[in-house]
Amino acid sequence: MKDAFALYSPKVMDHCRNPRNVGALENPDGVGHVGNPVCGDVMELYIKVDDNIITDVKFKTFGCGAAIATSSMATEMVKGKSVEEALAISNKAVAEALDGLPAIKLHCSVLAEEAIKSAIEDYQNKVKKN
Amino acid sequence: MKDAFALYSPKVMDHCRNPRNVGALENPDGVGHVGNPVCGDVMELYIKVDDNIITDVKFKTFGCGAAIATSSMATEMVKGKSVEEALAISNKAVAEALDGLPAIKLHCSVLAEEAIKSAIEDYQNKVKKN
Amino acid sequence: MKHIYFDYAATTPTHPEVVKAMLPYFDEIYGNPSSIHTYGLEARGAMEEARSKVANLINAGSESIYFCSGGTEADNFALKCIAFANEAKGNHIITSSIEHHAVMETCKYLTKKGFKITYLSVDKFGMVDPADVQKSITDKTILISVMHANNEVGTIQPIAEIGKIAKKAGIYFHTDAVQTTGHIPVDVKELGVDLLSMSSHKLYGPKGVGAIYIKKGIKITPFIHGGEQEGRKRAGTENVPGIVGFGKAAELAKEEMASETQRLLPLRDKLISGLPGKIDHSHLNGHPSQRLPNNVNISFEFVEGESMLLNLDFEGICASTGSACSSASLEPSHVLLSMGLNHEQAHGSLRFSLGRLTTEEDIDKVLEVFPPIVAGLRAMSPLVRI
Amino acid sequence: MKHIYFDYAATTPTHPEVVKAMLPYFDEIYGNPSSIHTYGLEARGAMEEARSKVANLINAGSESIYFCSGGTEADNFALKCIAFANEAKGNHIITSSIEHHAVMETCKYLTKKGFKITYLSVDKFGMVDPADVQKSITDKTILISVMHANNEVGTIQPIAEIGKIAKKAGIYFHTDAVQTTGHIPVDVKELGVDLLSMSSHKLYGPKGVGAIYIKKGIKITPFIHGGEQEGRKRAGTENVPGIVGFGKAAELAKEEMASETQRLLPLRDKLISGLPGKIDHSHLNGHPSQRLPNNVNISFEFVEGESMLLNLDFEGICASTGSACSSASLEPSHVLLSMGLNHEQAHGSLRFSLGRLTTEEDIDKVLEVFPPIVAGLRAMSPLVRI
Ligand SMILES: Cc1ncc(COP(=O)(O)O)c(C=O)c1O
Ligand SMILES: Cc1ncc(COP(=O)(O)O)c(C=O)c1O
Repeated sequence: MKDAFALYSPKVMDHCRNPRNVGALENPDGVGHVGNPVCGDVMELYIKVDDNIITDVKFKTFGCGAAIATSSMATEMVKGKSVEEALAISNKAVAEALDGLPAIKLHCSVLAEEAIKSAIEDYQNKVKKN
Repeated sequence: MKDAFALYSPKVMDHCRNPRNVGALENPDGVGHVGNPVCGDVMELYIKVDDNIITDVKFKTFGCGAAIATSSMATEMVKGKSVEEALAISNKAVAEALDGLPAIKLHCSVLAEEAIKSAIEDYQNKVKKN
Repeated sequence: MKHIYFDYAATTPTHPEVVKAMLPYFDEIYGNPSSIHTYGLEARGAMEEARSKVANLINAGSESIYFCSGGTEADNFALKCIAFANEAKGNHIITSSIEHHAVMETCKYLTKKGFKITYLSVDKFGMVDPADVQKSITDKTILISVMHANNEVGTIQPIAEIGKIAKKAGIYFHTDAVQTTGHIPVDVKELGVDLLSMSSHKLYGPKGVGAIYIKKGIKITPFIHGGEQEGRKRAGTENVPGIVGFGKAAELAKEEMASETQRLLPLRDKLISGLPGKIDHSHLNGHPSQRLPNNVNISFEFVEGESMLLNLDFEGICASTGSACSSASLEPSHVLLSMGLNHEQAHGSLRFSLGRLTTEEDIDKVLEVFPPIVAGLRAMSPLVRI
Repeated sequence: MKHIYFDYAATTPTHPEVVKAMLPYFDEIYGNPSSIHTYGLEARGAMEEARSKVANLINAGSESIYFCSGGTEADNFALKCIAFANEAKGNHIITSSIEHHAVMETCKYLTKKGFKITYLSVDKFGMVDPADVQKSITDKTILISVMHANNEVGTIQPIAEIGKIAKKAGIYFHTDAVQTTGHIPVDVKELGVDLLSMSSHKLYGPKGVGAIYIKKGIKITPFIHGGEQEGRKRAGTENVPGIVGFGKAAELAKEEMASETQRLLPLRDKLISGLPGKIDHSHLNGHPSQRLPNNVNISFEFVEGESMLLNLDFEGICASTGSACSSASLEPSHVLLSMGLNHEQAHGSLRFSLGRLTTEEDIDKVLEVFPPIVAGLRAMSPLVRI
């Protein structure tokens, strides 16, 4: 048989098949919630922050393979990073870490970036309040 | 191999492959000349008439397979017929004698009928003059 | 790895006997059917034989069958060429809101060209109401186009009833029968249609060939201009092997349709009851009984279609989110939305379409592997609130 | 009986290696390329590989190749879709008087839709003068369409020169390269064309598939509306086996073109000098040197084409009167009339087109059997006055 035309890179497929850090955190320090079901993609990102370092992270995603893979990759990328480092993660960086995404799916990586930012913002708001 | 789709009936093909009565008569009693090269069909029909009976007939045709076959068939049909009987031969009769013609080629049978009529007219004109 | 194929509505494997029938026309009887020498006439003969087989499948005369490159072209042909030929009479076209993209996008194009389109709504089963057709007719209506059965949810439309309305009103009536031809009985006279679209690759014929039935006397412009082929309505050297294959497929379909339907119905129904039986918050889309014998379309709440598909593919099962043509698209199915599903439900629907090679084991395999897939994805879904 | 085939310009036998390449795509890798499961992606992969082979044959990028159902569709696509997309800019189209029916009839249709067409005349060799193109350009000109080589007489047109003129004037330029692609070098960049039509069955690929090259950035409407296939410019489930076959044929053509041309030229020239050598009152049509390596077109005075063809067929030789598309027609060739032949000469012309399986023995056979055929028909011809 022929080599299949790849819809997604092997890395995307791997994260889609075995997504890392799936779930929710019990008492998260920050939660990001982005997207909506009308567009077909919803992401939730939970973070634990200790001493400005993201020590734990989980996600839940409703969406296509790319949405799941970018969420999964995003969790891997932020884990162990400082808040500032995590904020610097661009959608391009997520997509590149997955060896690229089809053009039509690039918005998923944007969503992943937004999910990170949104979770950190939530964390920072909480910090401010306390 | 499949049965070929027939362009022409076997009879047309036979007359096209082995046209009967090809040529000209030395001293014809009548000559019919119809058609023109612009349309792609020219027929000449030569007849010998003895005692009102068409005793010999020859043709020359420039034209497609159907034109050749209808000329050839027309010569067979008029031979031995009285002038009146020959005049009664319709284009339909020629086409039917060939087991039919494709619609797009029916005009060839019209030409054959005209060739017969034209040759007989020529003969009758000559008779009148004498 | 050999996959289990549940996407027959997207395309079918070409039947081995069809392939066998086509083979001589590649490099033995390879003439151009327009050529008047032996090789051309042999090709022509085979093509005309195929035409009568296709005609026979839909109870039409051979002279009303025009071969073209597929169902999409047939739909474009019907709509554009009726529209442009009858512009003087009127500019109004009635269609449904659940047509295939081939009709939908053509209608959008015609809108730009000055035509007005009425898109009939459907009920929750995806069914058009003939009374709505009647009500939508104006003195400018030149064409009604309603599909015979929907490709996503399998609902079979009341075409014969609409046909009567169209006939009484003197309006041309087209049906897209791409999903029904060869699968359920299609009879142009009973249906009362003037134009009908077919596609070979949906009935175990080769891809790249289809046909349009055009009733004699219909006023229509050619779709492709050029040589004398197909009664000057669709020019271009004919796809002889493809047409021969389509003919063979039509012949086989006619022979096997009844028994194949009997074989498929219990398999279909096992899936239709089995999946919602094992997976809660799931429900069948489309009509429960007026439905193609090979179509199963189910919404699984809280999960998204593509991710289900990929996971099924990991397990060696090929299914679909609906229309293959829109798999690259991000839009949820216009068919499901028209039936009243919300976006989330529309995004979470899968189509399993069955066919010749589907066995009960295949059904059991889906019933075995799919529930855990949904469970896994639901565990990951932020939409599940428990 | 096995015939000797001299009608390669009408269509070619599919190369056995091409058939072999196609076979798995009927009933093994049969997925719909739009489906995102394994079977779909495998089909998609094969299709994209074929696209790059076709692109490679004409020195284009894959993204500029749009598959369709054949040369006629490609011509319709180019002309209609450029015309309708650029109506606002102007309504004038320049073409030649010797185009294939696919272009000619499309132009006639466009005339009805309000477009004005200039048909450039040709010289006695069937050659367009680029200076005439220049002179015909107005500020309303939106498209120039001149064929690369003529299908009846084989004359190769000065496309690169016309391309320069079109580019300078900022006018879209289309060429119908159906007779040249795979036979002589075709390089879209050297030719300076914006659109180019190809047909698989003219280069030992299967019938029913073709392609149009559309340079990036060209303003063009889709030809067939529907799904997302072919960049949304040409919808419809793709003819995967056909496309794979076309790709293989393109690959083989590229490899074998130079050697095949070398092999054919002496055979062609033997016929070109041999027939008039043995049959007086006959002369070559088309250009003596700027000519396709496989084309021989000769007028035999006083005799009519179809009757010659039938007699050749009786002897087991398949030839043609010119365009296969018009064999059913009674009209003499518009190409030959444009070149200044009178009706009688035009009616009395034959085309022998050579190809892969043509041998020197085949040529000798024609030289042996054809002179007596002409002699026999001339003996029957009322036009011979001696
Ligand atoms: C209902 C319907 N109409 C039209 C089409 C288009 O046919 P094709 O795939 O032959 O272009 C399809 C399938 O894709 C279909 O299911
Ligand atoms: C020059 C030319 N253009 C267009 C066509 C049409 O191509 P197709 O036969 O693939 O429809 C042909 C051949 O028939 C041709 O020779």
